[in-house]
Amino acid sequence: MHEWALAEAVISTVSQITEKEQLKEVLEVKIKVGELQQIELDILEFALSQLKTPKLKNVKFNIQTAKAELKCRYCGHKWIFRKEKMNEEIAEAIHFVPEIAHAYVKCPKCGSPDFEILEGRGIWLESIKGAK
Amino acid sequence: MHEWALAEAVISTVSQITEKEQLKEVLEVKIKVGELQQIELDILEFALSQLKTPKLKNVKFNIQTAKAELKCRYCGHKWIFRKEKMNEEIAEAIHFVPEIAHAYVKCPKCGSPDFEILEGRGIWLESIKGAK
Amino acid sequence: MKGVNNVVAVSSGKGGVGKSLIASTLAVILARKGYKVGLFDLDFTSPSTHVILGAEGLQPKEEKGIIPPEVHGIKYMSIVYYSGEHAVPLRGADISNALIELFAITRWNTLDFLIIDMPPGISDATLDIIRFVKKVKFLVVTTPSQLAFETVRKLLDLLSELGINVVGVVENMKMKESQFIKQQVEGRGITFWGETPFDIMVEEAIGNVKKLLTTEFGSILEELVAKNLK
Amino acid sequence: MKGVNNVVAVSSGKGGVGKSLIASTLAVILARKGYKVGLFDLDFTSPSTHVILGAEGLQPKEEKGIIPPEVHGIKYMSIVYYSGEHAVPLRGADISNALIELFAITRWNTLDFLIIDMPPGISDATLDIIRFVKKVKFLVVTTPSQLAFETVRKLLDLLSELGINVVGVVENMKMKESQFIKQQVEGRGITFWGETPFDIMVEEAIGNVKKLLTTEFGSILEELVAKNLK
Ligand SMILES: Nc1ncnc2c1ncn2[C@@H]1O[C@H](COP(=O)(O)OP(=O)(O)O)[C@@H](O)[C@H]1O
Ligand SMILES: Nc1ncnc2c1ncn2[C@@H]1O[C@H](COP(=O)(O)OP(=O)(O)O)[C@@H](O)[C@H]1O
Ligand SMILES: [Mg+2]
Ligand SMILES: [Mg+2]
Ligand SMILES: [Mg+2]
Ligand SMILES: [Mg+2]
Ligand code: NI
Ligand code: NI
Ligand SMILES: [Zn+2]
Ligand SMILES: [Zn+2]
Repeated sequence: MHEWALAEAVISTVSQITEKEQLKEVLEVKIKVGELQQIELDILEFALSQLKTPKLKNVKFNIQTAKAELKCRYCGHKWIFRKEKMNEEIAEAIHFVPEIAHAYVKCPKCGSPDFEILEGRGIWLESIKGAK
Repeated sequence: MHEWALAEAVISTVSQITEKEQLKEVLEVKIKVGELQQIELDILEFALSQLKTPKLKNVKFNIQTAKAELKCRYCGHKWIFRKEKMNEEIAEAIHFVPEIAHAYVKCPKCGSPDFEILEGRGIWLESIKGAK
Repeated sequence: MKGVNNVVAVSSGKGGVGKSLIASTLAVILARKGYKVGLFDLDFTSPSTHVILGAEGLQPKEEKGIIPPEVHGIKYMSIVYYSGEHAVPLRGADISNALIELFAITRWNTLDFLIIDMPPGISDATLDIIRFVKKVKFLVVTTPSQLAFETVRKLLDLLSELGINVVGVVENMKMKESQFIKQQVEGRGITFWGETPFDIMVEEAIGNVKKLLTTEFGSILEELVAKNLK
Repeated sequence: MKGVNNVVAVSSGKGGVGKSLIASTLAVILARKGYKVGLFDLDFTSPSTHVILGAEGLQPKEEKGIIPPEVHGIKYMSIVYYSGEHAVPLRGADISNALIELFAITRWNTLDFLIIDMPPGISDATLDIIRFVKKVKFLVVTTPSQLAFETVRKLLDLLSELGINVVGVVENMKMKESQFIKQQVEGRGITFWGETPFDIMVEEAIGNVKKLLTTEFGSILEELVAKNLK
């Protein structure tokens, strides 16, 4: 349920940008959610709707998911992280701190924990549309 | 004069690529040299010419320089590194280990040593042209 | 972090000088004085505070974020809740991302003091704490050894140069009379908190906080806190 | 690195256990036995070996690369040649880049042993040594303390899992009889090199290599080397 905290972080970033760009109103916010962290989309969406500020009253939240692509620094192999292979406790740990993956996930080709998360780590803002 | 060691590293990388791509001959190697490290271009060029392997006998080394652009992680300010502002000993240290810049260079706006080297750190291979 | 009044990063640059021991004991001492205290172990690749506190079987609650469990009257957060018995090999960029994530999701609510146990080295965690926690104050730990002070000196000079608040320096594992560290610290215009002794009883008190407070180390640290931290 | 026969990374995960002291003393001991030895201080943000060796006023020569200066019969490389008295705050990615640069430009020529003094933490330097130096062997240092072994245990398990050669474990700063570390190490099928004592004479011998070798610590390490490293 820490999706609320993540939603708060998104709203706070949107507010900062709104101020910096001097927007009167925000119309659309595109959010990407990486599969590594397995964020619950309906809770996230609900939290976002509850946390709307006045400038966000007509906003459309456009949430997309991105596959978690990992790349081994040791052997160069690239692969897609699949949560189905994880036990529940580990999946939960990665849910809170995606970097914890380095304690449990190994390169399927060479066994190294020294991989890079190319895309799909957590939650990030893709774009904002607004009116000045 | 450690330009020789740098040239060796370039030649060794080129050889690896040549093998991987199964090239019969390498025709052009584009090298970028970042201004942070202040590599001496004529020595580098001489070293490269001396270290040519048979597959490199007709190669043209195309060496370009790139300004060293730094970006402060603390305040976001971007600036171009200028060696004229450094005393000789410090410039020499950065010449050998570009990261040593973090011991001596500070963000001109906020004074932080926590900056990123966006481009122009050392020496890197831009591209290779060859014949199969 | 809005409700958090004081953030104290227990730091050194050097490893093994007693940062984790002092951070943990300091947190417990402040909690016993009646302050609301949090302890955050930021040494992600070699966390120790859970061993010192004997904090086992704890799990944070989820409630619109993460609520740190209470142990010995302090709100306590560590990556071991998630990594357990496993090594967590993290590159600097991962340490930075994990730090940002944990700061974003942890709900400390109101605290008088948030004590941060810093990793050794002058690297991502230190730079990020400086970057994100504008009100941070450093409590710097050294030992009498030249080897420790070689790095501590550099850290102190860097922090002064950056204009960051250093609340004081503790000289830990003191074994024999000497003024060298005190003079070096005060010569830089920084408060020398004092000395905590090398105390063989500490090792037996690891995991037992009550015992730790009754060691010579514990009681002297308590005096230093009473004298220096207001 | 082609002419380098053995690469030994003195590592721990934990700080302050004596990695730098053991790496430096080990290098000197091997050089005195007639081996060609290099010592590379990879603890970029808190280097210590130059203080232990009393290596002052040295500068590497440039000759189609960097030739490490000789001190006490060993070829010695450290970032302090370039950073001097200054703190070097480096993020992990910078540590990684500096490490690659220094490996590329340093000319060790032929060596029987290259000893690497590793930083604490299980982070960029450790991962890069594993990545780039395929023939590396780890000599792991711990103290008798639960706090040190908490991290060392995780490092040993990680290294086994990765199939990396651990030449042995040294239990440093031993103060009283106990078998715990020995049992833990041997239970993992790893060679327990033995114990080096906590020795108050060490501090006075910092910077004076001859004196260091005559301390109890120095002579016992010499025995351990003779027994274990062939
Ligand atoms: N005052 C002291 N007396 C005796 N042992 C101590 C003292 N302070 C720390 N230690 C011991 O020294 C080691 C390092 O302490 P630790 O708090 O883990 O340091 P750091 O966090 O700086 O790495 C531990 O084994 C700890 O029990
Ligand atoms: N066997 C020993 N006896 C006494 N002091 C020691 C011993 N080993 C290390 N020390 C001291 O402990 C401190 C940490 O040693 P150091 O080699 O810097 O550890 P690390 O490199 O693991 O951080 C130093 O002050 C050093 O002088
Ligand atoms: Mg610690
Ligand atoms: Mg800790
Ligand atoms: Mg060391
Ligand atoms: Mg060192
Ligand atoms: Ni959640
Ligand atoms: Ni040069
Ligand atoms: Zn791999
Ligand atoms: Zn800045």
